Amino acid sequence: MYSEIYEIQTEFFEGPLDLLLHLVNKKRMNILDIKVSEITSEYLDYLMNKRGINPSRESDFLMTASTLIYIKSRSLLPAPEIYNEDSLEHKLINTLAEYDKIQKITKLLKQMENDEVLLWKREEVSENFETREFDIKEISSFQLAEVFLNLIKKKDKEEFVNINPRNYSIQKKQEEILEILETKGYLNFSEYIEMLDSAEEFLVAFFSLLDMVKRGVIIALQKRLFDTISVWKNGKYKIAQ
Amino acid sequence: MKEDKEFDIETIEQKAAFIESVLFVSKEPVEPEKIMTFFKCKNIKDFEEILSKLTDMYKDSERGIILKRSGGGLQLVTKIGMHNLLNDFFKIKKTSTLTIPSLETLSIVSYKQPVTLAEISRLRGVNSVGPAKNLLQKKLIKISGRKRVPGLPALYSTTKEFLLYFGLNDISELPSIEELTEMFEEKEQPSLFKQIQNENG
Amino acid sequence: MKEDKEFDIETIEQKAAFIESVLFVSKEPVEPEKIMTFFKCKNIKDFEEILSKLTDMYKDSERGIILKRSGGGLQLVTKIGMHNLLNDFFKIKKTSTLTIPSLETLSIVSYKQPVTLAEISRLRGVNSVGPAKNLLQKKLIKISGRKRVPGLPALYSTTKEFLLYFGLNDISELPSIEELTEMFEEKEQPSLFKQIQNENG
Repeated sequence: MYSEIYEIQTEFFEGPLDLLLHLVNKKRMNILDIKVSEITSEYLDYLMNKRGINPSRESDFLMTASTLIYIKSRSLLPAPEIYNEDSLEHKLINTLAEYDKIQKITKLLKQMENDEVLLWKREEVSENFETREFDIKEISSFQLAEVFLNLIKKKDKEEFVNINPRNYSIQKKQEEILEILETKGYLNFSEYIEMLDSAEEFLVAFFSLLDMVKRGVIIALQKRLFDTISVWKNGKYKIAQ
Repeated sequence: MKEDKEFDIETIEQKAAFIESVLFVSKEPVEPEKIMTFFKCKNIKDFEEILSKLTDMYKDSERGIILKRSGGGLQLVTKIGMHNLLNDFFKIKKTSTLTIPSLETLSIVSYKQPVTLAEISRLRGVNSVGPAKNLLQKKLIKISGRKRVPGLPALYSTTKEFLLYFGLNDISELPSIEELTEMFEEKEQPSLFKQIQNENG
Repeated sequence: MKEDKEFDIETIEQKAAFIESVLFVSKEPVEPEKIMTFFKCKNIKDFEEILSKLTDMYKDSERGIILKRSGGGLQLVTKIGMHNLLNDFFKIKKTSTLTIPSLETLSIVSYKQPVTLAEISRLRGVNSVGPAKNLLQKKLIKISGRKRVPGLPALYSTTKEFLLYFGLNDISELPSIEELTEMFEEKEQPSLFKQIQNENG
């Protein structure tokens, strides 16, 4: 089963190393014996005809092409570059040898994956398994980060729209709060601040509240930390004016 | 390497085995008719024979599960009397759950710490008192100081328990926003390979 | 009416039954140590005896599940060979899900961990942000630290889910590069690879 998929990959090259390895294997050469100049023309041929080239990776293929051409041109010079550890050719061949190893590991993982797929786990099949709760053990730190990224993206969009700056006065805010208390008799402060437009408005509202509590206009209660602040009009308070 | 040898469902024993594996992987009870159809078995008596074979098998003292027939169908459940033992066993690691609001709040605290509740609520767009309370109780966040602005609001940070939960050695091991953005910004180009996979797969 | 009589876990059979019910109700593999602690069993040999009793029991032809060790724990899974039948029965297609780019990236992480994204991209010869993101979302890799070089890039390692996904108990169960070479030798062309290995030591 894996070989099928693997075949597909060797026909359609994900990247330049993929193609190079294919060319080396085709020639039945030992990676370490490759004369880069010998496979350069074939590589370029592939690139010209776009045979099996992943279009989104074209720039990667071109980069390697320029390296190949450079190596080949050096080899044609009367005094070719000495083949040493630092030479471009040596580096390329080493990378290719590494890549060959990775291909082997990949084959193994593919086999292991296919073996595991054959074993079904408990409750693997269900028609309706949508849930809004996560088990905390099942959340990775990466998911946590994703949640945060989505939040700030959403917020960025919102704040883009919200561009009319306003000035808030404590006077006006107090009148607004009193009006709500007049009609409803009670104010849930947490719910109230949710409707506010900005942090600035929130601050003004909060100061207004503090000021009115201090002057005895209203009574504010908070049962415990984080609970909402419940606000009532103080019946005993007589408007001075 | 494992051989992918096909399992046969010819004998009564094999049919019983197949039913066990079906009930094992299924979250909901399975209708007996569905299994009968699959076996191309038209005779209820034959089918009942398989079921009674299963039922007998589960009676063995070393079995921990039994076959249950209810309105909805056939189902495997743990043996009667196991309930308290299982409760005790799983109490050792009782996993708590995080709701989406809590998760959002936690993500803000972990990236913006130290941060005030007002800032959390602003970023989430809704009042976040509830989730913050939940996280404090679970010891995933703590009050780490007070912001030097009027009202001296509490500043929240993540805890050691937070690191433990997410298997981090240090808060810096969280992916950075740059790294995340890079990962999510990159347009998924229509890889040739992927298309071929889909077509063949 | 049946009484909800408490189940005892004295005999080997009862202990086997209890383990079956524990594994039946838990979706993740259960660490053997946890069960031993619960049994107050200090002798591994005694415990192994119970496990082999269970293993034998699952060999019976009328059983559809087996006991498996995976991710360092015990787990019940369906018998090998049931796969196609279950696919047919549930009319679903359970297949492998990782693409070749993801598998390549995972190979690099599993053998070179901890490793940076830049190194992965270099080794694959193509930008590997996409596959890395996919693997992070699937929780098959995680950020395990930061490399102490300018920019403090994230270092990636495999996770417990990785072990579970590939049915490993421990990362050390992965064959060495030498063993791998032998595994694929027969099918491959005249050992390109062995010579490289010898020369590179």
